[in-house]
Amino acid sequence: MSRIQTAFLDLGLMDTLSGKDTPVHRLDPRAKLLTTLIFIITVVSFGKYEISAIIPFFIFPAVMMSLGELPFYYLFRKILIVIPFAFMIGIFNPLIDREILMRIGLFSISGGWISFCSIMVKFILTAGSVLVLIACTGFNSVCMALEKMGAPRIFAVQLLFLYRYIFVLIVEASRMANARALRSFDGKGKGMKVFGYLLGHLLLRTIDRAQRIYLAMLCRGFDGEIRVNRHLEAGMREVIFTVAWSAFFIAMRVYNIPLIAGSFITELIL
Amino acid sequence: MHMADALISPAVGGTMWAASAGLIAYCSKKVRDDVDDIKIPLMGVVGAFIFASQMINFTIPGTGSSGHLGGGMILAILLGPYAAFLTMASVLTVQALFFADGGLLALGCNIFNLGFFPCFIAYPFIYKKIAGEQPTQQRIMAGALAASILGLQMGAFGVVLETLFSGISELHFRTFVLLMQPIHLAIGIIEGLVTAAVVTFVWKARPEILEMAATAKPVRHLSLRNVIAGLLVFAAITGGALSWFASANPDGLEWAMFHVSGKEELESPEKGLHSMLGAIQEKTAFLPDYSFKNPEEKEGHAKTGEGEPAANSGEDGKWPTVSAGTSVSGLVGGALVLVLAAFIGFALKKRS
Amino acid sequence: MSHHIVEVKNLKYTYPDGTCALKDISFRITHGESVAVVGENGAGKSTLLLHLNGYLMSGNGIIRIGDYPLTKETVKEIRRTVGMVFQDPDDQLFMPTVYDDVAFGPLNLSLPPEEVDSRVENALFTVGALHLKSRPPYRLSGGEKRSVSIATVLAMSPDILVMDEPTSNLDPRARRKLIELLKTFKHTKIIATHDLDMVMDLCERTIVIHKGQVMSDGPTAEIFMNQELLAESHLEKPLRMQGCPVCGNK
Amino acid sequence: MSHHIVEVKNLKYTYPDGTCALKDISFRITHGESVAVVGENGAGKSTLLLHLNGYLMSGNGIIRIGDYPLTKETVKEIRRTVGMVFQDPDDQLFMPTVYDDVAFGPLNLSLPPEEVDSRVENALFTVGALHLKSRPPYRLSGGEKRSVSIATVLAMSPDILVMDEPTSNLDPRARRKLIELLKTFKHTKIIATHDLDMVMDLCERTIVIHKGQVMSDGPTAEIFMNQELLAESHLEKPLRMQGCPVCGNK
Ligand SMILES: Nc1ncnc2c1ncn2[C@@H]1O[C@H](COP(=O)(O)OP(=O)(O)OP(=O)(O)O)[C@@H](O)[C@H]1O
Ligand SMILES: Nc1ncnc2c1ncn2[C@@H]1O[C@H](COP(=O)(O)OP(=O)(O)OP(=O)(O)O)[C@@H](O)[C@H]1O
Ligand SMILES: [Mg+2]
Ligand SMILES: [Mg+2]
Repeated sequence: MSRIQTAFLDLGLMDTLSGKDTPVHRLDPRAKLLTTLIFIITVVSFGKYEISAIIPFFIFPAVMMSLGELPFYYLFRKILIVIPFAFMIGIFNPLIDREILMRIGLFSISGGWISFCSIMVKFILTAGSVLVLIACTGFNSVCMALEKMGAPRIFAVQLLFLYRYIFVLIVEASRMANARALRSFDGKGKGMKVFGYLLGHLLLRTIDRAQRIYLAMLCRGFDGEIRVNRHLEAGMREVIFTVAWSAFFIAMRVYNIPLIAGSFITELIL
Repeated sequence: MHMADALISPAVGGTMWAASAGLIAYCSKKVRDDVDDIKIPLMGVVGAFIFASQMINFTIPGTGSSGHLGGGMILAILLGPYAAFLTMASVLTVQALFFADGGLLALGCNIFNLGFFPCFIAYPFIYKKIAGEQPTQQRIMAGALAASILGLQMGAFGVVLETLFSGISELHFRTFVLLMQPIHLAIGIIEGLVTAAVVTFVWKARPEILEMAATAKPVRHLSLRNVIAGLLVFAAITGGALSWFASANPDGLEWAMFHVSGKEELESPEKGLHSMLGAIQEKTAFLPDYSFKNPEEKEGHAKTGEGEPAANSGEDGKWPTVSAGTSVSGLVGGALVLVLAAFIGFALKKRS
Repeated sequence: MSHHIVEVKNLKYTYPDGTCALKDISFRITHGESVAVVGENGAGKSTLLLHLNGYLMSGNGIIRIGDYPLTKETVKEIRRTVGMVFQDPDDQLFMPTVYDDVAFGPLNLSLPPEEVDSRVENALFTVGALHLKSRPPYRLSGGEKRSVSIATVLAMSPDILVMDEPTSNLDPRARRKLIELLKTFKHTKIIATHDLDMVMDLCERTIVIHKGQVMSDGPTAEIFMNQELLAESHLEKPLRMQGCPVCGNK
Repeated sequence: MSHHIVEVKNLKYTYPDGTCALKDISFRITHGESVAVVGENGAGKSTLLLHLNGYLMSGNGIIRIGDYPLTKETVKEIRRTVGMVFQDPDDQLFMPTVYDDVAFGPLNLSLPPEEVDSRVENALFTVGALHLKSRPPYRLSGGEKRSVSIATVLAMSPDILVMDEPTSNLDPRARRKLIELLKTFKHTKIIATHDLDMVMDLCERTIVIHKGQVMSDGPTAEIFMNQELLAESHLEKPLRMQGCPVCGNK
């Protein structure tokens, strides 16, 4: 299965997930967007040697995932696909920062390993929360939310167009890639030059398409302004959702609950 | 080279968000004022094109590995800088949201690195200058190549600075630069060649498409002076944010210096190192005042910070007890909470 | 009242690159007529249709829609009167959901929200696609997309429907359903197509275009009986008139 | 010699997103046969064709082309044997000139330059497009593009021709020319299409696919007489068999 098909399926599946009807899906997109942003900022604000204090933050994606009926393994696999960059940067930490910060029995653990783990945990949390956001909100709603929250309309509209035509163009592009693959042998014919021609053709077709779309818009009275007959309604539910989660995040940021709980337990045992 | 949320600090992320949001607002206004309505569908569809094209690979000669089109430069050539910047921003937004490729907070950094440099520096001052008013195939080739390489070099440098200022990675400035720039030189050359190939193809097939972009009026308005002024304003904002950040953490600037200049030079005075290591903890704290943090936790961290050089000199008697205690508690508690989180998720699922 | 009259007189058009697409086109279509525009690939059909809503304008020739000649001043008014359905529904469905898409036109007319809403519902009901309201267009099948794209145009309550190859890429049942749907419309219809069997079902009149000129204009049945004319303009009798190869009927 | 046999046994395919496109497909096509694959939109025709040249591979089911089962090892050999023509010629023509495009495949086979040259000339001559040699493909008409896209496949001298909806978007004459052209080929032909009239002219055998399964497989004439079968799979009798609406023949 080629990469392009996989990407298409990914988009399609995320889009399907966002079409579900669960309490989480029904929330106003602005509430979810804002909460996710606060979530990410609090997670990222933790010190680089902190791991245990971050753990309670897993509760948020876990709750969203189960209430939104999202498939855990699928989202987790998606995170694994993009982890390499963070891994590559993070893996230098254990090499450089060899100062021993912690000993458990015979094992001594350097600061580098701790900060590396911290990066990975943060990565999983932040990347995961974004995927959860899209899977339980949908891209179009996120765009609407962005616009309502002050993003320039032209930018939001542009995002909508982009998203809409990804579905069309990926099919076109994959057919072209397919046609090329069937007449290429031993890796011949897949070089940069042919790639340039291929993209050039695709681009010409794309521009022609843009012209036709513009015409279709003109025919329906387009005057440079895109209007949408839709209003988002944020009620008490949304306010409670946002405020409660934010309070939770900040509380978790201030108090290291695992540490408190852990010392309580270890004290009990010892 | 998409930055991830996990690698940046809130201050850096926030600053770059502000910068990118400002640029988006500015470009939106510019595109709005442009009489040419067709730009609206064109931007969206060409953005989708960039996205789709990134999914097709080609074989990089002699290596067997494969590459794809990055986008910023070709967008600038096709759409002009303002529309191209907006389009690049949307492409990156979709990538961030759907493929978790670059996070939500890091989006500002990515838009700036991959959008600003190619559209507002490399395109007007490199590509336009080389390709000129009456482009030839050679000029387009040279211009696209030079502009792509430069754009990516600046973008890569942006990644380096943002990472260092965030202080999450231990990489030294020099190592990091030596790592990033050559890799992105290679990527830039390939990107440049592909961009040139596509642009010359379009130029030969339908020259009017490129003329449309080249003669669109916004390009002329983009003077070096404006760009420099913009950069200065941005630097002032960044500086402001960072100094706010530094003043809340007295050692912050010192710490930044330490990171940028590499460890060795500042290592000699033991005191300096201590305070710096201590500062690292505070630096990355969300709320800059200690009182917000659990005193016990702070205690533990501060101790480890101080204890470290002591360990080197052989007196490792005191700290492990305290630290191990807290660490073990942390681990036990962490595991507990993790189980709890999983349980909550599971229970909710069962019910619904 | 001559509201739904379409009149084209001595229309010429040359593309900026020098291709002369229309040489001299004249015809007059009256209220409620259903007219097919046929001709070989590259004959100029699409170019002609693009003139009818003022997307292309040339100094040469006159176009009248209803009471007005088509000029820079009247073009906005005329675009409300003439609804255009494109060959590829993907070009026409550009908004995030079917509802938004159908509402796009009425909103641009600055109608009040309730009016927009009722128009959207009506248009979708007419084409039998009300249940698709909140679906994104990329999730629709070919036939569904086609119906919705017609609804987007109907919501503008045009007096004249212009369609460019509406049956391409549909499977036989979807094609049949579309033809039945179009039969129920009382609008003036102008359809450019290669599907001559559909022409027989839908249009009483046919205009044959050949190399940018009107080669013939008359009742559909007559034109399809004229073997020479068809041959010259790269056409064939509709398949149903070609006789069944199994039973040998002619 | 069983060189041009195509055998599919219990083929199943589910797209990674869970869409079950092929449920259980089995058939056997022998040398020189010309077979139509028909069925409604989304029935699984294109998915099936993509299996025949190994673009899609699933662990489930067996495909044999000629003497070999299709596996990772034989796929390269098999792609030379099976030539695929896409629905939209624009997907297939991506080089700067027609010549380059037709030469693309043979060059990738590392043939000597003279051999490539003669193959290109031959293929273009066969489809009657030799005069287009040095034209860029994006400047061609729809019918011309189609001929060239067939030439690109012929230049690989395949033994089996696989085509996905070859007649879409052609004007009647271009369609007729294509049918005549395909009639002259002695290759094994597998054609997925909605154009049932072309099926009558070209294919002695038809496979009806419905929701990923073979619903019927037999002589074309028989299948088109089976009204129930057609209705269930969203098909109709070929137009020519539907009787002439003018003279009322049935
Ligand atoms: N944008 C354009 N620039 C230059 N020439 C064009 C353009 N569009 C069409 N033409 C040319 O104008 C002529 C008429 O084209 P048109 O698209 O109107 O034909 P058509 O009758 O619609 O054909 P088809 O049946 O293939 O749709 C053709 O020769 C075509 O090549
Ligand atoms: N890349 C894909 N990912 C997921 N599902 C797909 C993909 N391609 C096709 N499908 C689904 O598989 C089924 C079969 O599709 P296929 O394209 O084979 O149908 P088809 O018979 O060729 O239809 P058409 O007549 O419209 O060309 C459909 O339900 C379709 O939605
Ligand atoms: Mg046309
Ligand atoms: Mg198909």
